[in-house]
Amino acid sequence: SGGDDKEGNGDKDKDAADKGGSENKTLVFGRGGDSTSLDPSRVTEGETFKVTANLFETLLNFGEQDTTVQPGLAKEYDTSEDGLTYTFQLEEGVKFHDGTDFNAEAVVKNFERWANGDADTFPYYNSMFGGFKDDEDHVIESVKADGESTVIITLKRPQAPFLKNLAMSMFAISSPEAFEKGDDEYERNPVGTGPFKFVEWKPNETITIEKNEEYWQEGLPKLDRVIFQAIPDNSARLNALLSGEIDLADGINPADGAKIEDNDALQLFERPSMNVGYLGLTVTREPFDKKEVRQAMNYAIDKQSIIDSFFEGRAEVAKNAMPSSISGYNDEVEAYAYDPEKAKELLKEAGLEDGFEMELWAMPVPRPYMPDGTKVAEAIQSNLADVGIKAKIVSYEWATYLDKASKGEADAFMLGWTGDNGDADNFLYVLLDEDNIGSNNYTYFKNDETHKLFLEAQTEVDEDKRIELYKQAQEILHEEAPWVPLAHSIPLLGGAKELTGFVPHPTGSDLLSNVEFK
Amino acid sequence: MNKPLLEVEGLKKYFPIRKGLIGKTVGHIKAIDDITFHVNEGETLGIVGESGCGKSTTGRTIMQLLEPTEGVVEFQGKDLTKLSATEIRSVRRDIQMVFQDPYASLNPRHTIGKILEEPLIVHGGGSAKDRRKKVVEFLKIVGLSEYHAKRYPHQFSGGQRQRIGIARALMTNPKLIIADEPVSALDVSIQAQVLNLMQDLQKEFHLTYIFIAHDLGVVRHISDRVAVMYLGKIVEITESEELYANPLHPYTQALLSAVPVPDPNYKKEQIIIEGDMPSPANPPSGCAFHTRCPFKMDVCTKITPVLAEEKTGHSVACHLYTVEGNDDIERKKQLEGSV
Amino acid sequence: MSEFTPKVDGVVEAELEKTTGPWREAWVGFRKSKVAVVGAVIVIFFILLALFGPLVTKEGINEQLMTDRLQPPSSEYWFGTDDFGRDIFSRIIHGARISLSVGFFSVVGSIVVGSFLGIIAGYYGRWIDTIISRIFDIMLAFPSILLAIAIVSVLGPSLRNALIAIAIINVPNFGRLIRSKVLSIKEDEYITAAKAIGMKDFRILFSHILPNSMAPVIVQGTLAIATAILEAAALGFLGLGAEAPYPEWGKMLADSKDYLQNAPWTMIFPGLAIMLTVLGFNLMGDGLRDALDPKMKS
Amino acid sequence: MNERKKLLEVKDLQTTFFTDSGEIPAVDHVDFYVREGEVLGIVGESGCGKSVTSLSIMQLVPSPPGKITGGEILFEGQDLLKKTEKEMREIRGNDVAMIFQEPMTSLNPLFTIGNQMSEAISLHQKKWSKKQIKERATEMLKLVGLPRSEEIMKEYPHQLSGGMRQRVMIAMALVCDPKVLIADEPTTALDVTIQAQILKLMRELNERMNTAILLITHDLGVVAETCERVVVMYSGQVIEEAPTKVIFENPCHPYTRGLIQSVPDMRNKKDRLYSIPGNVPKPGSIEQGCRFAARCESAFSRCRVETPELYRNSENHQTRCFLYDEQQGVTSANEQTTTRS
Amino acid sequence: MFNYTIKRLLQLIPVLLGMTFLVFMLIRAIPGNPAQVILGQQATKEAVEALTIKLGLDQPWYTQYFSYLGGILKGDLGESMRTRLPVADEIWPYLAATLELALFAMIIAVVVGINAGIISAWFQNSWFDYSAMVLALVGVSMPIFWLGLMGQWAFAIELQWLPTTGRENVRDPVSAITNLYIIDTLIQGRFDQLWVVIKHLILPGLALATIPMAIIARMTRSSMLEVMRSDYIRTARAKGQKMFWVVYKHALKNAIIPVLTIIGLQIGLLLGGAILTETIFAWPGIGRYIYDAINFRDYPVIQSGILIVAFIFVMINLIVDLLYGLIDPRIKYD
Ligand SMILES: Nc1ncnc2c1ncn2[C@@H]1O[C@H](COP(=O)(O)OP(=O)(O)OP(=O)(O)O)[C@@H](O)[C@H]1O
Ligand SMILES: Nc1ncnc2c1ncn2[C@@H]1O[C@H](COP(=O)(O)OP(=O)(O)OP(=O)(O)O)[C@@H](O)[C@H]1O
Ligand SMILES: [Mg+2]
Ligand SMILES: [Mg+2]
Repeated sequence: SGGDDKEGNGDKDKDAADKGGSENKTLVFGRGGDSTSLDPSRVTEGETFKVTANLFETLLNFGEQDTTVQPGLAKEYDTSEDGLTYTFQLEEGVKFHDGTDFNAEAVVKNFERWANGDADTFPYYNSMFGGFKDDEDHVIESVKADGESTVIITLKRPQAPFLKNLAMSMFAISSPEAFEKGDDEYERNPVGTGPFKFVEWKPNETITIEKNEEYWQEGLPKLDRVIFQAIPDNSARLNALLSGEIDLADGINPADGAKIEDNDALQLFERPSMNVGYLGLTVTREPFDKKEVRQAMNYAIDKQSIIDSFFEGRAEVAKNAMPSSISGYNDEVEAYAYDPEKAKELLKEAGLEDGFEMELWAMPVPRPYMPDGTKVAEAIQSNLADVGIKAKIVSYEWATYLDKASKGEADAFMLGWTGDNGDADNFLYVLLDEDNIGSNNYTYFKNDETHKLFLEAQTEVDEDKRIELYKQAQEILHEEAPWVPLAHSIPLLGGAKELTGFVPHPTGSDLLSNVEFK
Repeated sequence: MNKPLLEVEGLKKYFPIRKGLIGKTVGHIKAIDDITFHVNEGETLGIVGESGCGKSTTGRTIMQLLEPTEGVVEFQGKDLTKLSATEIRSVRRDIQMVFQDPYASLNPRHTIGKILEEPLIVHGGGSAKDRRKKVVEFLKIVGLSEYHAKRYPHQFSGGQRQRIGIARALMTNPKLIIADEPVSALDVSIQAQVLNLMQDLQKEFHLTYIFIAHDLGVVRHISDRVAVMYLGKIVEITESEELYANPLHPYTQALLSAVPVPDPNYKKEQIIIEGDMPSPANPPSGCAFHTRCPFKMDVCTKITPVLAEEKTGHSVACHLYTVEGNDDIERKKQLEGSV
Repeated sequence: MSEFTPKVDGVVEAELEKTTGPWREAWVGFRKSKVAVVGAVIVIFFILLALFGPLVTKEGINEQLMTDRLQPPSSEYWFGTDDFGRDIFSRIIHGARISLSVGFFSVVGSIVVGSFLGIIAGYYGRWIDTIISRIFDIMLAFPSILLAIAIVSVLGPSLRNALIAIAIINVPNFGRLIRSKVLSIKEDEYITAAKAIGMKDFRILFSHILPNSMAPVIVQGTLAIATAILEAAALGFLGLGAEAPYPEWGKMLADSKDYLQNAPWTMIFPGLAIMLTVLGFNLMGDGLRDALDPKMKS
Repeated sequence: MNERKKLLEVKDLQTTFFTDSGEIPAVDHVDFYVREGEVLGIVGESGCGKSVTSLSIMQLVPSPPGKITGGEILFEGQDLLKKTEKEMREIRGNDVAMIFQEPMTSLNPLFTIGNQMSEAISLHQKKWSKKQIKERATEMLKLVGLPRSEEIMKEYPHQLSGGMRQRVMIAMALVCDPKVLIADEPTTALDVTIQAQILKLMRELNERMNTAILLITHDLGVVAETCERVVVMYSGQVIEEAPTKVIFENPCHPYTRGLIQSVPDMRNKKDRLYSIPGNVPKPGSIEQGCRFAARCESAFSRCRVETPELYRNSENHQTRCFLYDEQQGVTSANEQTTTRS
Repeated sequence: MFNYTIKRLLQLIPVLLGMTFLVFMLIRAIPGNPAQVILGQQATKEAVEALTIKLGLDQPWYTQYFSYLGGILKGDLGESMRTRLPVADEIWPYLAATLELALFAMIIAVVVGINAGIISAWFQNSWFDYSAMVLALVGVSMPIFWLGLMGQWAFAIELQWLPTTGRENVRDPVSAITNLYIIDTLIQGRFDQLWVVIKHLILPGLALATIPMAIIARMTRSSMLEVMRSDYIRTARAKGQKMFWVVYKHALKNAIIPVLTIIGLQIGLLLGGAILTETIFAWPGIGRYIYDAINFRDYPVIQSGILIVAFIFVMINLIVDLLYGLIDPRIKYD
């Protein structure tokens, strides 16, 4: 492993493994939190998927570093003209970790399990497929097996991102044998078809998975074991990486990026950005009900300087509500420049030439899209002061923060979003449509035009047309300026120099089957 | 002398012994158990007895600092046990106390001036100027000077502190002063100063004293009458001359003989009684002294002797002088021989 | 009767000490203890810093100068700069005001509330004592940092709320201290003496019991300021303390945690500032204890 | 009687406390001796240095702040002050034993009586078996008149009354047959009836075992009843020394006289007690002249300037008063006698 | 003694009841819906509503309180809202981790603290006394997280003597039996692992031990000084006893009671109060567990977690009180 491992001096096996370098087949992956469950369909939280992505497989996969749809457990798939019928050709000879066969029947049983659930058991199924079996908005008409290895899914109405949804980690296929024993039991004893098998879970400490010898893809995985270790504190995690106790660490502070780059024993990984960090302006609150004021805010904030200082340059300046990697991104939108004079002018237009006082809500916790909320808030505060806006920084404990913000209690709040499936809908509609007021549309922004565009795009099967719709919407959003989009950050990971084959995925769940130590 | 200033009758003070979950009372410490005596105006009643026999409790119960379990404390014709809290506070201007430990009884954070002024404030004694004048006056009376008023208790010697304690007791012109071992913390040479002062003040202010002590010499010196206590009871009470010349109770006799006399030539017969005083929580049956008494009779273990006048003005509680005890005449004779 | 001059046997003036009250005496004792004086000097230094420091430092402690980020200590920036390019030296000086006020006001708050409850419990006893004591028990059994976190979570994180939370968690400590002090003083002879001259309960409470129970409270209070500063720093570290951009020391530590390796000065100086201040109060508290409370003397 | 050897001799002993508020010469050039089998009394008022003297002999003066700053303590001719701590340990409890004023606090409350007794024995009888030690302890408890000594061995100090505890202390002190027993106010905290028991016990033990006793007290009555010879201390100094009878019949130092007269006598009531004016000065507070001068009715000019020595006014009687200074004393002694009477 | 214990246990009931009530009201006063937190930022409104109802959070508070209380009385600590596991099953590994760390820290603190205090008192005003007491003061004056981070930096990163985080070498994990790893490794005879486990304990243990150690040292010192002045110490010396035994036998036993009280209180504090240390050293302990539960509004975990910590705290104090009785024969419990 990286660094010279000081512990377990008495342990000969491990010493040998360490010295041999290439013989080390155990990866210790340090991360910020523990998983809440190992049944991906039941949770919404990313730490779980980091593990389950390696235990389970989905019918379709994302691309190695993007969110294009690729074959997965389904080696081929076919969409009907009207976008209502999907046919999947499954891989054959695949077995679950418990030895049962993976086949069309198993897929059907998985879908039935989800469709029969409720919103709190399978929250993602609910939000991605519009509800459950008897719900009106439920998109899926039926899931049927056609022989051993063909599955046909029929929809009630076209859903543009349907295939992308299927590639999401939460719709991984589990062994029906295993989950039929009960949902709660299954959470701690996951059985999938993935390259690794579950071994042990020490809560808040480690989750250990080991090589699935029977894995259907030849030669994979390359590692024998992966241990996910929870180290909540970013600095502590970095320390553990530096001392070689862990081989791979995510959530590296931008500030520490250079240090890892300079370290001969380590290498730095950049995760492709699929997020947005923004300053939301609650449009129902004075004076942010005035477009001029919102635009003025956009002019007043020096995004580049913030990115240079607190993202250490490892982010892209945001001008839209979604990152450029997502199809539908409108690059023609002209970003608001950093122009305090212009901001002042706009304020004057709005009748606020003397500026005003406001609360600026700062995130209390680091998130991939916003490594240090309070510091960015401080920088913004200083920017705003330059144009005469007196911002008082306010912070709440995270859950309270979300709760209060979602109730529209904040003047301006910092927040962000990491995409689930790399679809524009998953950004624009979720975050800025009136349907999501009270939930993820914290700004209470409401616009008939965009609403219409979003709904249309949801069912539009023609990719080019969809892109056009989203581009239009982005123009409007830019003009209306419910947000000050700040940055699309590039989350950093650090790893041992010897590590190869590790490709960070934009969704945050990394498949480790190709990883090995040189 | 005419009407007694203070009459105590059948006074009892039991302290409950609590135990268990809810503090159930499982027994009593009979600190004082049915005592009766009186104090005449202008006299000094000495109370002697060994540690823990109930002397202080007696003093405090009379003052109503402790609520008596039973009995009557009649002061100037008023039964103090029946008064309300406010009434008692006003009675306290007439009954004052001097404490054993002069240091502990003075608030270390108050100046002497403040300490002496306090009783006047409490009992509404005139303007601030008058009060200060009176404080100075009394400081001089007890042999201190005006400038002492600004000082704090720890800056005085033991004897001086006790004078302050006495001055405080005098501030309200009381009639009765209960002095609870006022000199036992003092050295002999200082003790003499304080005793002299107390005697002088008594004459000057027509004070009545209840003087509690365990030193028989001191009690003899200052008292007109003496009560001897043993285990919560008065076992003998009489004029002090009479008591020292002619003690009747075996306990008194033993007590007197135990006091060392500062004269190497004086040879006395020593009656050394064995053992310790029993616990007031669990007093012996019958006469409480029978466990240590050299003249123990059968009757002593069964019947509690009552305090009765044996001679004029000389009461004793002992079966040697009761009808029950008279049976054993020989014993009595033997006793007479030995006295 | 003022004529009366007793034959008080020719009093020879004993060597009386100079007119010194117990407080003055304590002060003299305090001055003699080197440790205490060192503590007091540190504390006074920080108090002066808090009062006048901001007048002499660079203006605009919150002014950001991104071009001067994370500068090491130099003649321009004595303690270097932080990640906003702000002068750490000036911020620490301003932070003194925050830390000292949090320490001081939270402790005063707990003393006031704690004394009130403690006196009532100690003096009146019975059921009211039982109730108050049980409440103290409950609060003491509650892990204090968790309690503080919970309170701050309820009120929302801010300096004022951190102060309130710290005050609340310290209430039972003072309450118990006062209660036990009242219980023991209640038995003192001078209280009996006060009762014997016919003094009312209320007056006894305020004129005798309270002043005499103050010494340990002052000692405990000084030490509690030290703890309160640490607690505030801990809350600041958890992001539950002062709001940005206040230069609260604990928050400064938390903010610079990531720079421990590239810019250690950002962590070392606020840490030292906390340690020194707290040390000052602890030293002073120790000295005060020796001076005010001879029984606890070590 | 005078043939008896001097067993313990204190010569020019000085013990000083170095406190924040200055040096306190608590024991200031003190001389006295104890003969074999003798009971010597030291009397004096509170704070005059009695305890410090006795602790100095044992070398148990709390240090800091106390320190023996000069003099000699000869025990059987050897200077104890020159011994090492280890040698002193051999002597403590073995040759010289001590009991203290407070029976309530002088026993360790957390160990049984038996444990504490056995400790005292085993420290000096290293070869003894457990059984022997226990037998000896029980025997000693019986000797000091404690009934049920077997059971008491197993009890804790708080289960005993004050008198019993003081007996245990005495038993513990005598357990190694010491040659000298130092008793520092052994009965002050006890009631008179108990005091009488304890004093009787001590007299008996002195007679039976011929242990020399240094009895420290402030009670003249106790001295009169118990001691052969008396040393009177005042403010850190010995001011008079003589056989008991002599002291009471012919007290020479004005302080001793005052002391004897100020005790209220139980046998006959005086109208008014004699009282010495003023207070006992703290050692070290009077820098010049005789320490008693300020309170002394016979004081004359020299007393306030010069410091008197111990003057021998008869074969076995010494007094620290200029009235007995041979050189100039006679006249002033006469002068004094006239003023007094 | 037995009765006393029963009495004390009965007295615990109102305290613990009050505790549950306090915690219950307090956490519900924190804004934020647990359902929302559990489901996360990405969740839809319906999902949140469904979960709210399922968790019974729509009920009036008293219904919720009494049903929780009813559960407690039946020995049911509830079920974590987040992980859906019974708290009773889930909590032990966390508790064990904290217990192990806290006990390790306390052993260091007690052994070093008591001895430093004794020696300081014995040689009062010596250089040892001064330096020990100044060190102790510095110890209580340091922000613990600062000390922890500095220690991690110095000993784990720069010197590489000790591991930075965690309880074990995750590459060679201890198979948990009791979850107290020292015991587990001993049972299994894995002495190599035992050494690793101890190495992991050292840094967080020391960080945690600093304050109690300092407090214990100071308390021991002042208690010893007081005892050393007492008459029975003089008696022991007058017997000819060696100073060492006078100090360690006669004085220590008498001086230990206030120290025990402090030790009891400190163990209690460490159990629930080690959040910062647990965070910095990634120690999967109960403080962190409850802290996370606060962030997740996982009511049953907060309630039961705090209840258990409080219960242990009062039990430790009860044990300390009972210990007094063993040490001091004058203390009688009845
Ligand atoms: N407040 C109290 N609660 C319980 N018992 C008490 C209380 N006050 C006194 N006693 C008990 O009552 C008995 C008599 O006590 P008291 O103080 O009156 O004795 P005393 O004769 O004054 O003794 P001393 O000479 O020691 O002052 C003692 O056994 C004592 O233990
Ligand atoms: N530990 C100490 N520190 C400072 N001064 C002390 C100490 N111990 C004794 N002294 C001083 O030494 C003087 C003599 O004290 P000592 O205890 O010998 O008096 P004593 O004659 O035994 O009095 P008592 O009758 O009260 O026991 C006192 O005046 C006291 O001030
Ligand atoms: Mg009394
Ligand atoms: Mg003495």
